[in-house]
Amino acid sequence: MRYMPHTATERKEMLARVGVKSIDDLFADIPEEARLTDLLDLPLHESEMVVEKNFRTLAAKNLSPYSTPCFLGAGAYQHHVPSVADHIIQRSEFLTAYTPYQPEISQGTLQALFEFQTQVALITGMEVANASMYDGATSCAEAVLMACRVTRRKKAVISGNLHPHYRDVTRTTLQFTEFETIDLPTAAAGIENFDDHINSDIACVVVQNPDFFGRIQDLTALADKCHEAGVLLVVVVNEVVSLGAIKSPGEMGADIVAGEGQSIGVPLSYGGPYVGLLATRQKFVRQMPGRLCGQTVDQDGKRGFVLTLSTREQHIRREKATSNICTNAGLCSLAFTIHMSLLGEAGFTKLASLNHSQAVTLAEKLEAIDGVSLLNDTFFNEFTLRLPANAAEIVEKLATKGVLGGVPVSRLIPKEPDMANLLLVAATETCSTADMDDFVVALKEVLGC
Amino acid sequence: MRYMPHTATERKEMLARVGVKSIDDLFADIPEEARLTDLLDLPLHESEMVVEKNFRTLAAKNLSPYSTPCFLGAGAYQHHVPSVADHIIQRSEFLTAYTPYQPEISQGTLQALFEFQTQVALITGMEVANASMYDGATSCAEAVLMACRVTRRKKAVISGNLHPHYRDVTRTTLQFTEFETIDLPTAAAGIENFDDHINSDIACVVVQNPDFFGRIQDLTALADKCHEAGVLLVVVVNEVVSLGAIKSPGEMGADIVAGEGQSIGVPLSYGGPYVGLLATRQKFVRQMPGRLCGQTVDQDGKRGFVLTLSTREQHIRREKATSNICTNAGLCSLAFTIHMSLLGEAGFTKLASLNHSQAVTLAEKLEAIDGVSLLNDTFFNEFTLRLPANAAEIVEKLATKGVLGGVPVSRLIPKEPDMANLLLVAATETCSTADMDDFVVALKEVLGC
Amino acid sequence: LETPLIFEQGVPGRIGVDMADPKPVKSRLGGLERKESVGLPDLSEPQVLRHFVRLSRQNYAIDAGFYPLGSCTMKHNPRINEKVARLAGLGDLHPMQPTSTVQGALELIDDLAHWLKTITGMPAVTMSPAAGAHGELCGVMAIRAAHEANGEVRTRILVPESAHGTNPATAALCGYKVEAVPARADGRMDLDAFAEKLGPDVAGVMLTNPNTCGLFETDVKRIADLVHEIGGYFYCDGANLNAILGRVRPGDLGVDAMHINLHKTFSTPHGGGGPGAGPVVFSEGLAAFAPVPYVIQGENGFELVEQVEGDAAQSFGRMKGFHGQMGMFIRALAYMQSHGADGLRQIAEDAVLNANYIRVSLDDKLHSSFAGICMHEALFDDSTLKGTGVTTLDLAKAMIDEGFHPMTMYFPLVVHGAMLIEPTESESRQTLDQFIGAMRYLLDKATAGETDYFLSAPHFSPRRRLDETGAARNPVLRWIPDESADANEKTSVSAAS
Amino acid sequence: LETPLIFEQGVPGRIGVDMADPKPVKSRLGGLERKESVGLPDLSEPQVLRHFVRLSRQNYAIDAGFYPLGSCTMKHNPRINEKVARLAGLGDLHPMQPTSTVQGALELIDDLAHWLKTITGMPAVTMSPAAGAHGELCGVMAIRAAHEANGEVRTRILVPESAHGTNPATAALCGYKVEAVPARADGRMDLDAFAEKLGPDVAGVMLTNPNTCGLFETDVKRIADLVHEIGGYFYCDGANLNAILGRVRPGDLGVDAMHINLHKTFSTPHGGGGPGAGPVVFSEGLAAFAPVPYVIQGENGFELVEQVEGDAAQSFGRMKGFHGQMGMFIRALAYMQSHGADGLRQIAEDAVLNANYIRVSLDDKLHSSFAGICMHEALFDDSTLKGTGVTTLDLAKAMIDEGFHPMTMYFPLVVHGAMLIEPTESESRQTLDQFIGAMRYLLDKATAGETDYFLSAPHFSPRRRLDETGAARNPVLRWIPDESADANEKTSVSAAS
Repeated sequence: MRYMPHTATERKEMLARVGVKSIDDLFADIPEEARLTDLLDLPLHESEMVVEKNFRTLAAKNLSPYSTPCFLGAGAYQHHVPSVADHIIQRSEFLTAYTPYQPEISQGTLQALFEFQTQVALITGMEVANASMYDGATSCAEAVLMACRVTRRKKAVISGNLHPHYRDVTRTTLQFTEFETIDLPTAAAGIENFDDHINSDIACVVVQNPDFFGRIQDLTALADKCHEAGVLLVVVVNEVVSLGAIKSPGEMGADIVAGEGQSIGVPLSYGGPYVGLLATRQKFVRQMPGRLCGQTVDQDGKRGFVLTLSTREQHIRREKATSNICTNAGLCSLAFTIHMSLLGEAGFTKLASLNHSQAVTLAEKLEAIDGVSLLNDTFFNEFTLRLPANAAEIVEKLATKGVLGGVPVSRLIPKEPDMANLLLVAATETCSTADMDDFVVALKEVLGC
Repeated sequence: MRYMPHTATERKEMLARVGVKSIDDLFADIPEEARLTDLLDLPLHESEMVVEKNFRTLAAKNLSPYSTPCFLGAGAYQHHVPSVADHIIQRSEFLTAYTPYQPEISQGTLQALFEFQTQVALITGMEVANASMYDGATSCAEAVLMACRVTRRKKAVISGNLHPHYRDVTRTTLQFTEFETIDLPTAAAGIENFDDHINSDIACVVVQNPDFFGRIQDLTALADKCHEAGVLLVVVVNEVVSLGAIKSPGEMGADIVAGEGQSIGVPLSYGGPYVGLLATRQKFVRQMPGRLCGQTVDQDGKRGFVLTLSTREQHIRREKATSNICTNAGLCSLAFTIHMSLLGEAGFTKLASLNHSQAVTLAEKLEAIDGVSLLNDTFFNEFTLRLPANAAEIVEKLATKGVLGGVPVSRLIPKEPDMANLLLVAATETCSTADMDDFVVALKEVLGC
Repeated sequence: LETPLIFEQGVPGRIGVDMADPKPVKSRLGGLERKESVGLPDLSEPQVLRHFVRLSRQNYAIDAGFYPLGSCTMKHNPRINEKVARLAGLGDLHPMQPTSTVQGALELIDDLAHWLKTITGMPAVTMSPAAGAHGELCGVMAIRAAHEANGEVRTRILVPESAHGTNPATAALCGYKVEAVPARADGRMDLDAFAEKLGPDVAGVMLTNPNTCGLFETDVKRIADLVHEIGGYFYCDGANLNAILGRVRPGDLGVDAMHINLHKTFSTPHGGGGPGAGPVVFSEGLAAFAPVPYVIQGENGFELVEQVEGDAAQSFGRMKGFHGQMGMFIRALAYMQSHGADGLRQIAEDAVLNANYIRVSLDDKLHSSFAGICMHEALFDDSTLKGTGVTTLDLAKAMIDEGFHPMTMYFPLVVHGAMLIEPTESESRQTLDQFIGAMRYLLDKATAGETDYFLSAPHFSPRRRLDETGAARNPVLRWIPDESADANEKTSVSAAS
Repeated sequence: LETPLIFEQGVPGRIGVDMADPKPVKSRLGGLERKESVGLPDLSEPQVLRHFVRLSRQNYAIDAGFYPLGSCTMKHNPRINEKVARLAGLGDLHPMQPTSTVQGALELIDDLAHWLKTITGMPAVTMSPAAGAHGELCGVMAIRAAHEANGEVRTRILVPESAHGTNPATAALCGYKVEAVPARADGRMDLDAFAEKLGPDVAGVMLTNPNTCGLFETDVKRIADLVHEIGGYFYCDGANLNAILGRVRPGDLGVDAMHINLHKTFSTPHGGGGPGAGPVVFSEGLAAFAPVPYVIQGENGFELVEQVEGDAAQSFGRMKGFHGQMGMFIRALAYMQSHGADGLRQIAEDAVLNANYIRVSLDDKLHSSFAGICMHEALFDDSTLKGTGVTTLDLAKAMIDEGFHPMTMYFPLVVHGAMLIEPTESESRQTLDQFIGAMRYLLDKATAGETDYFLSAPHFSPRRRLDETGAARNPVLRWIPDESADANEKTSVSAAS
């Protein structure tokens, strides 16, 4: 087998050196009755050629959004990832390295993490960021746990317009802890009022911007109200490109920002792996979960980087750790860092403008269809349509016409009749005018107008 | 533009440092009447995203042999290239290095070339090989030139069953030199007899094995005859995998082996770039064209490698060089070296057996069709069928059924009525039994039986 | 040439990504335009490419050499896995596509689930968890959910001393009090101490098997029986599954839940720290409590259950956005298909053979912490170094100069100055011999009194020893613009002007 | 750790590629089975991967740093070009597919041809040649074919002294006697000497423009006129086309044939020595003699003319198997589309600006061989080093220690101890400043008498200076099994036993 170098002769010689007669002797500690004698009931090994064919066959059973007009969002966005990013993350030295526990021979990974942390802090308008989380939803849950630790309070108020997966993950994560969530009802139609929920029992308010439906809000007043009551404001950003166009959470007064970084550098990959962002104020850093990379010097006085503040972490603190997390989204964060480096100030802000202009263009075209209206006045690159019929059914019909025409809200918020006709539609730099026109034509056909 | 770093400000400052007023001043040496003032009549620059789309659109207009049963050969063969090979040749250090003129910082390229030379010598059964040529056809032409220099004779006898492109390239290359080719007629049906053409005027006899039609020959007697007359035997190998199954040219007495290495490591890529192989006896090495990498030591006594015997080459010898070639097929030869290293002795010989068994299996299936017969008794992984109708027309009809069913001989040897019904068919490890059966069914349908 | 930070290389006005100019439209941003500059540096594409290529060259990696980090399973990462993960129609699918358009993706997940269940001998699996620790959380949550569904309140969970730190951290997140169980002299969990701690308030045990000392817990079935007797569950940390593939199925040992690190056992690349993936297999008793989403076969092909309701009503919730680490699933399945039933068993055999080969080849120079056969990793303590002034850390740093990545140090905590060496099955005997030779050479040097050599190691790495204490005392976690002005100045000083 | 040869690492019985077992069949090999062993080493996939990764780390590359090799145009190689060259439906097409199944491929070739013709202002192009030198051969063959078609026998071809060695080598292959034309004091070809050598037996002139001194041949139109007057053709070596893209079209200067190095001007990667691609553009007068194959637009789409007959009857023949370096065409066209008309012009401007920036930043320390503005490369001689005991070679080797690839040395031959520096347009001013700083530092060091430092350079490279004389005197061109036995022994000595 191609991945294992030993020959039969070598195995024999090595067993002799070990001082045992057969390979079975090495597994003698396994209870006899549980030892497997036969092979598992699975196929035998395959050549690389056959494995590749198998996956091509599976791929052929899917509709690639690359080859068809695609307007899907709802927390994952189709963007063009520069080829340089994918090339670099495949370099052996990044791909096949472990967590940089030996900093002398891991400066590549470490410096990239330091650059990632800085980029995340800059775009969110915060002071510091960690070296990434699993994804946006888990980052949101960790932000809430962190807020509880920082404030030593036990309740978190969760906006009804937070992405349902983020709500669910946060609730699930907290359910067996001493902390609890107060989940506000979905408020598709309007701006939520948190006033009644802000008091000295509350650790934090969690709000998404733009919200799940795409609406943009100024959170400055909310932040002030929170701070008056010693409550932290956790802002969730689920389309990170929006930060190039919209006032940053930091500027609005956020205490913690939890975000999904997939849009920058990371392929859609049917939902994962993605890269969670977590940024906060310097003063909260010792309550932060996840890895942190810090700057230092080596014994020759040269600048270098190390993983730091590990006394927060599980391998030192064990049950008293800030989190049980011991991995990050290494390669995805690297891809993010490379893509963001390519964009730079000029590119990041231009990409955001371009996304906005694409979405406005599409919204105008769709609004013009009879019976279709826009739920939200403000949006970045994603908005919610109110359709004259069941959105999920329409989406299925659009798919048969080769158009991936948005996400029915009911897929994420089921069993609420108000939501049945709502459709989330996103437009990024990847849609052409022809794609938009295909969508309009297909939607008109499906709606019979 | 993303590939050019200068900003407008930098350009201005740099022009000032240079001491000119405008960029136009740097182009003042161009005759005024020829200077372009307007942009060329070509599109403006495009984003990476659009460029990628453009090429996807072009690709969609082709039928990928990867996605359909494919039995094409005639000098280029579909094989599975291990992913490791393509991964390594994309590593920056191999991809973006120049010819290794500074050996101290080019040992990666140089050692790989030394390994390539050794592998080529081993598989061909020859003493030495060079660091690769453009492709098999040009390698063949260079082999003939080399034979003329070695023997100081001026005529080369070319087998009629040499791949027509190789014949054409050799004739074209020699046409304006003091050397000439004697082109024997195609002998599809039988073994050629060179006896009448071997004499003391002749520099070399060039013969392909397996020949263009797929026939395998023992060249030992021919080699003896050549050597008696001071004639060199040049053996052309155009499916290099065959060397894992068939007696090597070296063992048969070849003096020079010219080959096409595409089958090992190199994608089909619509015909290029490929990798020409050239191997010979040690004593002829100073008459060899192309680059050579040699072993030496550095000033600390460590083994190292350098380009050597460059006194043969154009940059030293200018018009007296052995060839005008100054590039090789660097990355392709690297891919070859990697793939061959992965195969090793066991894999290379097994791959050859597998190819032969595939071809025999297919031949048996096709022979069984009414009106279809096999032209040649012996073959490796490619054979010639005699069809009951025009082969070119049948191939077109097969293509409409999604089967790439071989190469009509008339495409390479046109206007010869004898050839009209001949079809070259290859089968490698990439064909499945289902592919073969699809072919049989489609061919029967097309032949109406 | 040193590699400055990317922030120290920008010049405003450069661009590294071309794109169309935005069409002028009526803004719908509601007046909330960002007016502050972001502060990102502007670079061209070649600069960015070169920057990260140079950075990469400061890293050690499996592809460059032997990486025997114990408990991390640093094995060969096949390139075909990277290739198939990027196929059009797999790597580019949107998670919210109608399931009718992603039948191949769902089939793939279902297929991987089948492999994992067959390998472990367990009836159910959840694909949600993003990493090993996330998988632990998933498993323990299911345990707590099961107890709660049963109307029981249990408060304690038992964890051996030698466990990964994630185990207690996970239990704490599920509201359990963690109780450590000591090890016996033979490196296994002390069965008597364990039995003593058991009681009706014990939710379960978290046991790593093979354990972090590289040993198979010989009493595992007894442990399972004991915990089951008091109504608790047996959580097995599957970090070391590599050692037993095809030789024993955790399901046959009484395991109720176990996470599988796809990035260890099934070789999805570690990527400098992630992403990982940690599917969890469950016994019948826990299966109903698994988180959403999961794939089922319906009338019209594969379907996704995404909400806690109906069939999934007992589910303890959702752990992650969307449907798990699909990119890792693809790689892991390609790896499994490449090995097959025969190859999986061979993995375990060669991994264990290699570890024992290292053990016997070093045990005259180093002290094996526990006698006898080990599984996939060999554990030594630092008694050989006693009195030399050389610590485990110093020895590890000296290995860097020999061209190797050091072994895991100071873990597990139950051994003094632990050195945990895991060679994996993909290393050749020649490489093992080189490593053994280098270790022996250094151990001789240390015992011969060449202490200074070790204290100043490594000598030939991109950086020498770094001031980690300083980094933690005064954390600098991001680049600060002011410092860059200095750095830029330094750059221009070294250049002509 | 040193990297042994792949041949020194094998153990019989390993396999690096799995494949199906051959079905037993009746052999059709005619009794000619290979019985000798081939002699290849057997390795596993991870061993091979690691071997070549390690080898690669001994290379310098553009991606790792500045590579100012004069006349080689070492510019940024975009990764998108590599990506599109590997698309299914492009990278995997068989050259003998029916043309009906490769219309996209033929369209691509036709499109690239259009770009090349427009850029050069020439009416025809052949895509066959595999490299620059191959393109030269193609161009000069067309010239000879044209003369012959005209019933003329011409015997001489004129080539400036400063030409690339390939020019005379090419002319010789076409049966021409090569006559060198000297340069003037300003670095251009001596027009008077040229005119004097002209005559009815002159087939043409081969001129590089911009020339290898980095200068534009100001008399180019006069040269063209003169050679045309005597019925000869003007072959232009297009190696330096990068400098004039969008600023002047060779067709407007009277050029009859010119090869274009796609791997220089259009950035298909150099790949450690290839593959290249050298399409040749032709004037009306030479177009009919171009080699087969070529693409035409027919009734049913694009067609390939593959034989010398019919319309192609005047073709001088075929230069290469199949249809040219398709893989390189894809990359070059992606590069052109990425730049567009505006970007192509910017390439020339920035390339020339960068070269002049280097020229003026060094000309107080080094002697510019020729006064005034240069094009895309700056040429210096070694007069500064006179009496220091440091040669151009020594200086170049010392640059390696500074982290740079050396400039081209001792070429062109017309300058003593030449140093030819070509920065290309993709390098930033910061990089140029670093390079200039390093050069100035070393030149100061050399003139300060630190000769020994240079004679022993490089100090920090994977190898120090290599014995090239020894290599040529006793050529060892392949690994010999006997030596490997020793090497293996050495390996095992260093390991434990």
